[in-house]
Amino acid sequence: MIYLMCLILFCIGIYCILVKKNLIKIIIGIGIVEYAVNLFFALVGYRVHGRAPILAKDQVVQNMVDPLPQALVLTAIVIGLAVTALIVAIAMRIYEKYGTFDITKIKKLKG
Amino acid sequence: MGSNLLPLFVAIPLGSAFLVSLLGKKLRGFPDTFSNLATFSLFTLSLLSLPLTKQLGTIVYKVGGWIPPIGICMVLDSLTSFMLVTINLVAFLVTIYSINYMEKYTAKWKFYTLFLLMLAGMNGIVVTGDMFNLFVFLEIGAISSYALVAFGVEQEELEASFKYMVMGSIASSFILLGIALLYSYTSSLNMADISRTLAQKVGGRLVFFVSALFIMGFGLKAALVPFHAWLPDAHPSAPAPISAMLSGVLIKALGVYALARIFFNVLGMTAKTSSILMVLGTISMVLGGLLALGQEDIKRLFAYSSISQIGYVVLGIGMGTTLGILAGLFHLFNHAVFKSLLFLNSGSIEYSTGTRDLRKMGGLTSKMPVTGYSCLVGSMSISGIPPLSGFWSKLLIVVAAIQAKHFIFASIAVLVSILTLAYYLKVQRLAFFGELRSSLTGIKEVPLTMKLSMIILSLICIFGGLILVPGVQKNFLNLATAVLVNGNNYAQTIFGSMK
Amino acid sequence: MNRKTEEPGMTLIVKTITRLTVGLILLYGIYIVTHGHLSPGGGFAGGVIIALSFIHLMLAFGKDLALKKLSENLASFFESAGAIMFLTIALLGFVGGYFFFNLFLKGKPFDFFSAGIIPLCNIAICLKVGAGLFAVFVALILLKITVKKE
Amino acid sequence: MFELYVLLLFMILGAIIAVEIKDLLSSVVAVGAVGLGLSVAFLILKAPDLAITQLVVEILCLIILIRATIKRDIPPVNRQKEIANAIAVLLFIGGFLFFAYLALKDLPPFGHPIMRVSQNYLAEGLKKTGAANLVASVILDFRAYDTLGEATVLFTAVVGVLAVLRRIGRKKIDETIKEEDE
Repeated sequence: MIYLMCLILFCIGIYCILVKKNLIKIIIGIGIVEYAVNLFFALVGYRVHGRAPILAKDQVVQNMVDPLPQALVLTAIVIGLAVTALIVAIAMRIYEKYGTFDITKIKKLKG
Repeated sequence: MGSNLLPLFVAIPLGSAFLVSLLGKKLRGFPDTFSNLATFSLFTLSLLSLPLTKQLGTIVYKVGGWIPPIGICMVLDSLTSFMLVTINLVAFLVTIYSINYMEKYTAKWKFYTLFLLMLAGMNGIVVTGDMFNLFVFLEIGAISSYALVAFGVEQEELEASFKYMVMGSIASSFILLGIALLYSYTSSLNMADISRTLAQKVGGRLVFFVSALFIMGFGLKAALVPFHAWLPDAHPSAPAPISAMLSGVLIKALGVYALARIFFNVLGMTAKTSSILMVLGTISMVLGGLLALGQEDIKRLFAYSSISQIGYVVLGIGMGTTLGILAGLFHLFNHAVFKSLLFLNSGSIEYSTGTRDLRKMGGLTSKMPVTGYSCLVGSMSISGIPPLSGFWSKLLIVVAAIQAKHFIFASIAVLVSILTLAYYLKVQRLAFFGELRSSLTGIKEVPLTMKLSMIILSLICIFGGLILVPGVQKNFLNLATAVLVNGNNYAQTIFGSMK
Repeated sequence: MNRKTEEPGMTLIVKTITRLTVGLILLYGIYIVTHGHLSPGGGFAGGVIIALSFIHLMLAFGKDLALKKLSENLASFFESAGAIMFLTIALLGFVGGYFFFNLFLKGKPFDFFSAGIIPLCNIAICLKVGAGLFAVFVALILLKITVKKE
Repeated sequence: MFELYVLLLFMILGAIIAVEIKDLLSSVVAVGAVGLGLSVAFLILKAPDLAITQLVVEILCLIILIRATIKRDIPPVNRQKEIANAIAVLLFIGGFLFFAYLALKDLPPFGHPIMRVSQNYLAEGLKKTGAANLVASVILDFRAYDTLGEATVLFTAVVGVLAVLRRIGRKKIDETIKEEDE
């Protein structure tokens, strides 16, 4: 079950986000989760013995992989990049203010 | 011609956001005037959409001219225009308020750019008829709100924003995973098409799993109780106009609307999901109320109260009966109005006195009459004092619960309403009545535009009950309710109106 | 990266290699963008590559030289301009009757000038992405971390 | 599809290393390896567009993350507090995977997608849009509205980063702030 392996990757990311107490580790966890979801989309669109969905001249092609999930993953990758950039910026500002990445030492808010 | 209205709901805020970021740095007054113009035109357009949906029924707009399962479509039905009116009304009043309030912060043009992008995200979510498109616009709304929460770049704000962002990212990935599973199962992304395909299949386990993913994902966005931890930090940390937007409409557009649309119209509402939603709603109601009671920070108190009120909305919608949904939607509208009013009040207090701590206030009404009385109206409305708007929607929720024989939920709703009254009385007593503190004798009432939007919002609170007058109710609420009640007809309506 | 040597940037070897490669990277990025409708790639990947070429320059030679080639204000101008261009293409579709209507001539398939709005969109996205990511990177580099230990 | 399984195993291992290793810089490098593995996986799955994009995005992410971690004195993480939390999360994950396993049985088997809608793209994509790259025809013509959203997300993030990195957020009373601090 290749889908299940992909979901295991997803769960490792979730575990990292929820358990680790370091800002950078949490960001890494978010990255892993994004990878897993993107991979899942690509797996969903794969077709056995399929070809890449790019046409060439003078060629009849029947068996192509699904182009739609690929388009969606492209969008999802960009969204992931945007999230990463913003969250790193915030983490760096937090480091600037507190002098640490350790979440247990960053507790101005009561929760 | 009428259907060309639809893309404008996204194109106007996007275009103005780009223009503000391009020109706003050089021209001083440009961001203010232009953003207000944009939100005003959006508000007018959303009002225009109301009679349009009444006349023409559901309007489907094919983006790029591609027929829906192939391309993306935008859908304008009554629920959509109801949400559009709510969102753009609050957004317009909040931009008026921001003209003066945001003088305290630097880089006003960045604020307006992010604000308009957030608005574009919310309008996009409401207007779209495509699963993945919903996700994309949800991310626009969410990412701009992450940045706006941290707009003050102080310690608490950055920390709250980080927490919000981590929770939001988890929610987004759950939602995206759910969409991937649904795509693989039905081979379609169009909501109507998915709903049509699901109706033909019998695959209980997958739909169940996807429902669980969506409840977790959108529940996080809506801050229902097991997933609420980010809200009490994020909402108070943002600048007051943004708190008003976040609590007033963002959690509803991203969370409640998306939940309602997906469960009623796409996946189909079952007894199981209905009871899950009702239980979650009730827990949110009680816990939010209890936690609010202990707060000393005025904005934190309002934030917990938001959780509690969202619980009411979800309880109402989760019941799935006609009256329940109607009451839920009505309460959604009312809450958008009075919660933004209350957050704007707290912003005014902070603007004048420089504190958010209730223990340091007192007797503010004598110095700031407009803020004081509008806050009184908002507080009484949210706690359900007749004849203000909040009373009617809460009454309807309780009646609907009794009608559906959920007596426990009904009695809890009544009790929480009393709880609500208790903590709002606390706000009134500590902040506005009593003796004026000596340290606060120098304060002044806030500038004109801030007063203006607070006055308008409190007027809506006072006369909000009039929405239940039969003529208005029929056009505004009943049609929107019908979209959800007849959820299973969604696919037929969409494909029917395309021909 | 905030090294205070007399000459900003890295060693001579890195600089020489950078001088040789940076043009190629830029060119490759432009190729990817303009052939997005024919071969793998497209505006987004190309835009990131172009941004990476400037970032490469910045890492090797220090921030002053890279900022001389593309200043922060110019980058944010390009970004907004790209975004507006994309939206304009979308709105131009109204002429054909629909938002995002592909109204230009489709051309002959496999030709360089084909596929209507797709190459134009690619260029708009490339401008936006390249300039935007460069602006982010510059902002992150210029942020002087001054830790206040309490 | 044997190579795909190996690659996924490699990615899972890389992810575990990234999560558990103490040194932050090594952790960032490990997650970079996972990202590059993903890029190769896209290539195997016949998605060259994604492979290119994932590769360049990975490089950019790595640069940004290394920029954030480099030259920071990071104390070793205190492990004892994590255990109770970790057990709860592991329980949740176990349940999640169990239900996922049940649900995944309903999906069409790997390698045989239904492709009801996307059949249209393959059949008519070239004729209707004129683009030989069908992925480009989907993202920029059939679903161009999504791409507008995507570009906006990135725009939002850029403005957000610039807003978050302002040196001064709030004005003091009657204080004017220079342009470059904004």
